[in-house]
Amino acid sequence: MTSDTLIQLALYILFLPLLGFLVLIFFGKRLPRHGDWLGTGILGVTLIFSLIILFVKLFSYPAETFISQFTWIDLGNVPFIGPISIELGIMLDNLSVIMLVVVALVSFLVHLFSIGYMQGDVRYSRYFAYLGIFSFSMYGIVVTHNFLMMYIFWELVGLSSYLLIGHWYEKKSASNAAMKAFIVNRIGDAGMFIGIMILFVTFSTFTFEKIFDSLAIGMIPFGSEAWLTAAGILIFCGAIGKSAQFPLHVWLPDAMEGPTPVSALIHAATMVAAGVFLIARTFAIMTGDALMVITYIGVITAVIGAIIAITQYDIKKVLAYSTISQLGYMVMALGTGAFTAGFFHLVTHASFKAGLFLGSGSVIHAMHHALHKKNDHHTDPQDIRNMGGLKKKMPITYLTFLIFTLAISGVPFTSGFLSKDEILAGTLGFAGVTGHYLVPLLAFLVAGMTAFYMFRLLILTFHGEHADKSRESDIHESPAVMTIPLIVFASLSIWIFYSFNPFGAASGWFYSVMERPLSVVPAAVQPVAADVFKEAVHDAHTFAMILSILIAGLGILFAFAVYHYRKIDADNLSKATGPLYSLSYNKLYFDEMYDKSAIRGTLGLAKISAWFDNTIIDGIVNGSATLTRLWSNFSGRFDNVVIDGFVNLSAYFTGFIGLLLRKFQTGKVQTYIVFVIFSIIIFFFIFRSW
Amino acid sequence: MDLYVLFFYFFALLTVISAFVVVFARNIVHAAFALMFTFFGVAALYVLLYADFVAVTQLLVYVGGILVLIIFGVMLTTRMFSVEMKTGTLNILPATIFTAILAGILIFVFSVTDWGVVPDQEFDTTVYGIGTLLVNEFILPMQVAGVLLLVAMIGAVMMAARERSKSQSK
Amino acid sequence: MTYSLAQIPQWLAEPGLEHFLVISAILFSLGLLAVITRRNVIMVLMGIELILNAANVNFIAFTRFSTLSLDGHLIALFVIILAAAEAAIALAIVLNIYQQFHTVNVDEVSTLRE
Amino acid sequence: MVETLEQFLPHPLLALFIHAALPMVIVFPYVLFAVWLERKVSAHMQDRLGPMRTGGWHGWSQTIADMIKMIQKEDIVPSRSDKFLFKFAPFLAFMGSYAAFAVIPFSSEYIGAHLDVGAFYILAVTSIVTLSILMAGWASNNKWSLLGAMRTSAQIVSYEIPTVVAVLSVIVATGTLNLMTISEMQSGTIFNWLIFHSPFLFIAFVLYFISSLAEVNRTPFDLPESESELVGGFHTEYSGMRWGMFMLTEYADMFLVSLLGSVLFFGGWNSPFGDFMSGPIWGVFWMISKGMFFIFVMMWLRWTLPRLRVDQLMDVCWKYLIPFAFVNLVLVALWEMIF
Repeated sequence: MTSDTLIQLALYILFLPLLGFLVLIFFGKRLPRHGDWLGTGILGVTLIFSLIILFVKLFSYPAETFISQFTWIDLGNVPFIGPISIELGIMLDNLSVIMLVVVALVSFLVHLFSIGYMQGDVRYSRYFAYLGIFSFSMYGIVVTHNFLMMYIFWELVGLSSYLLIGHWYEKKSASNAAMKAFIVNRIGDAGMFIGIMILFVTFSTFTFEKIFDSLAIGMIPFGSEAWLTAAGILIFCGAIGKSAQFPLHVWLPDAMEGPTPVSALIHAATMVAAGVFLIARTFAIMTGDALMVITYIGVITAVIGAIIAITQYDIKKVLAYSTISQLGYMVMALGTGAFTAGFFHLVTHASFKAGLFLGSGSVIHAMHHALHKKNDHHTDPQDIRNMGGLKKKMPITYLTFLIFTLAISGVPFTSGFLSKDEILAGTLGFAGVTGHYLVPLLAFLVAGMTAFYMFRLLILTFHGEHADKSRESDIHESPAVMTIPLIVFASLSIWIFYSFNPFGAASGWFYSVMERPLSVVPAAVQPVAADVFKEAVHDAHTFAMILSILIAGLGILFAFAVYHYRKIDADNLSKATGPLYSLSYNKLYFDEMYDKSAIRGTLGLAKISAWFDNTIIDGIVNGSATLTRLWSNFSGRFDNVVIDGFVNLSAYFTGFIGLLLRKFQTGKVQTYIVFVIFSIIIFFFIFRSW
Repeated sequence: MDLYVLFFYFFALLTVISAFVVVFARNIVHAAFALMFTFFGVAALYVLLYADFVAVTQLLVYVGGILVLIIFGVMLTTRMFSVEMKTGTLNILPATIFTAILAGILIFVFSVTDWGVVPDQEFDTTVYGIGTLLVNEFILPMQVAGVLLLVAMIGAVMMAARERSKSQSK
Repeated sequence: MTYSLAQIPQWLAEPGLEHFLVISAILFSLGLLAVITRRNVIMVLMGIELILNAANVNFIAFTRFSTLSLDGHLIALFVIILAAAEAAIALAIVLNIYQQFHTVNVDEVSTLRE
Repeated sequence: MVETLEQFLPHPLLALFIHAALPMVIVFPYVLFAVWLERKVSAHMQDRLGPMRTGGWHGWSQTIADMIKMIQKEDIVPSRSDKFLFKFAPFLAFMGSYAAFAVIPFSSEYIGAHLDVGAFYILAVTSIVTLSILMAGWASNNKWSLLGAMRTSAQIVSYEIPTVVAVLSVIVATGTLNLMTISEMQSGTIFNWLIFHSPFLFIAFVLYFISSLAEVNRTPFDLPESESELVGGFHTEYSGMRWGMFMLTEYADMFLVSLLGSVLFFGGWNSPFGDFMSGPIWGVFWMISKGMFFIFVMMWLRWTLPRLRVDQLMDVCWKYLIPFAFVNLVLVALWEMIF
């Protein structure tokens, strides 16, 4: 199979979902079964294609990058700027082919799950259409070879996320959440756009390769490394928005108003990972300072997410904050330079987090049906206090959920252990080289908290007794179309798929194909060099592994002690921690903070400017008006006597002329045309050259 | 070359005479049908100028589109079932003198100016060249023209629809 | 293939750029005449079409007799496109005017005057 | 071919005229035959025999006799009609239709005018027929005629859009507007014909065939001349040879769209069997047989399908054919890009 075939397959992968979207949006309701088979089938095909691409690329051309491009706009040699040509094209390297499979796999399984979950929804076909356009845009982000297309697709995923969060737009909270997600993302995207434009103004191109090459030979924006750092951070702003990093993480928990499979697909596995993908893509242009900013943003996000997740009761909210925390983890890993580990965690996290969401979807589905049967519309089907004891009723869901929980907690023999372990080793190595010991400290803390809150969730949902005995009999396991994706995801959460050695991913295939890209920034602002970093990581590896197992075990034990065996009373615990607990329960007051600061700030600013307008500007105006009035009283007298004499005279004169000219102003278009042509003839004679 | 001359004068006369008929015909329908011959003659002149694609476009758009529209307009806005379709004129005499002077000036200017003629600009085929130019240098005008046509279409439909709804409500 | 064209003057026997320009000048003047003398809006419209055709003849003629390459053809094409758009809009307006005033004479549609 | 003629004839103009008149040799006998065929086909479809007496074998000279009768008829011009336009319209109609035959490649050796914009030219020049119909309808000074004429022209102008787009699909696939080149590209066996080129070109052919039916006012799109509603449409007032000219135009138009369809989709003058039965003379044979086949299909449809209502007619065009045609055009282009 040649590179042309691969590029062609990639094009099919890119455009088939778009075709599906078009068909479904226009004819969806007329198709049998409202076209769910079409969307799912197309995603199945793209999954097969992307697997083919993955295997061919990794086995036959592991070191090559395939690019297929064409010139879209060629402005030629623009004065003062130089040649500008904008190319569109696609690029297949190891990063993008792995990401393609992740997106295709999660998307396909979520489609499959949705057939069960969304059954009977009012906008069933439109839901699948939106999933299609989401897949299209996500594939676009993955395979593009330039910033422009990336930005376009970036906005498109934002749009599809907006559409899908607001899928049940009759619910006020859903439409509000959709708007919130859109607006918050816009803030980040504005930064990303400025960053891209800084690069475009400097290099006159959007293509990654060309920018990297130009940087490598010493061209930097506006001749200053600080601008390069700024560009890096601004592009990272896009990732902050899309990957829900601090301080723009507030939209993600609200986005859980969308259908649960959507949360699994977009807000857990793929779209939010796009930010991480963006950092990986642009890793080569990140300066040391930019990476430091990225590291700390990631750490803060990880800690915040974990703290909030501990006290939430809504099953999806817990998972949402856990997603934020894990995304912070990945961003932190990339920031520290543990490039492969960060991206590896993206891949493993995609499967187990999507699985967790789908599992929660399965639980909510069952709860919802049980409540529905009893005509109970007050009990929240998503609140884990209303669950418990589902272990016996939903064995498959429980088992898969357990595997996912183990994976996310970083228990050995799971995929999550492999990647998390590498990240922790990376942070230790980073701290060893740079001295920033706060980073690994917090990272380990987060690991422990993750284990704790995930098992808290598992225990409260599945173990113990059900909260309401009367509805227990109505709860059933979900249909096969929903459990099969869970099983697939669960099997993908086992270590064997990534590395044959359950205690070290470095020997697996993933590490052999994902190399940290060479930094192209000037030597003065380079991040920690890859080989120095690798050395440090290697030294810290065993220590990190043992410590992480210990911490995860501690977290799990603590969770069992509190919630399963009830050795420690949860209520007392929350009372004991008092303010800390309410801080966490209220999500660190971020929304309130934004309300008080950003929104009130804007309103306050508006009030201040209104006051300024009313008092100062109007005062000046009124003052000058008073002055003018005094002056005009005087000049009025002058006017009446002297000026009016002239004016009346000229008025008579004008009137006389007007009487003459009125003849020409007939109101007929044709007369005007004659005048126009007549004037042209006169000009003709004035400017004649013969 | 001699056939060329013959054809040139034939079509030039056709164009000019039918244009005269357009302007001076009392009956507006006659004017409209004379306009067809003008368009036809102009298309033939294009052919004589090696502009086959433009000539065919002229036929397709002007004769097949615009003229049909105009005739529809005439038939919808004039008393229909009567051959008498005279149209009034305004200030015919001064206007004629004025335009005659204008024509004289134009013809004079055209004949005295040294145009720097390059006689051997003969195109074998223009279709390929026009197509290539349209998607390269003229891509922006083409897109704008497309948008313009869309806007015009929507505008025309809107106006016609408003007219219909108004007449229905009456 | 020989004709006795000897008695015909040279400028008449060989149609060149000027001949086409003269035709376009005549077309232009006639179009203008129609625009300024006719009361019927549709006649005015026909006059405008004549003027546009005159312009197009110029473009094509200059393309043929100068080094304009094919740009003249393209401009002529755009003029034709514009004419199509213009005719559609203009006739929609004319139909609306007819609906409103029951006449299509430009001098009688004068509500805006005064 | 014009050069060959010039060698034998005293004057180049004469050669031009003869060259231009050659399609007449095909078109006139064809019309006579087609009218007879139409009567026979309709008769057999209704389980009767049709004209049997004139001429002997199956009434073969019936149309010739009809034609002679028509020429002899009184030339009636209504007194309140616009005389000049009334007399002129039939000739203009036939002119528009005949002009289009100039670019039809009847065989590999004969084409009236070897134009680079042939396909486009046919679409453009047939619009003259629309105008002549309007002219006839208006000049008759009869409300049936005028209504019929306006219906016809509205119909033809509307259906021109899907036709053009369907033809464009072929042009996108072949990359040329020259009908001769398009024919040459399809030489070889039947599988080289453009209709088998891609599935979307097949759809394009279906679109082309439907909209060309409407363009030549054949059933089920024959509203403009629906006898039961409009007496006779735009030619209500016409009689004798002028009416005959309109009939001639109508049949010539049918022939034209059939020939264009066979050039664009069915290989033109190419033999379906590769080299077997191919050559310039066989080319004429194949061309005309393909054309006649489509004409037979049109007659068949006429006695199979009921007529559409006028709003349905416009619905079919604007709501179905045009969107489908455009989507199909994009798909054809994509197909060409990918394969």
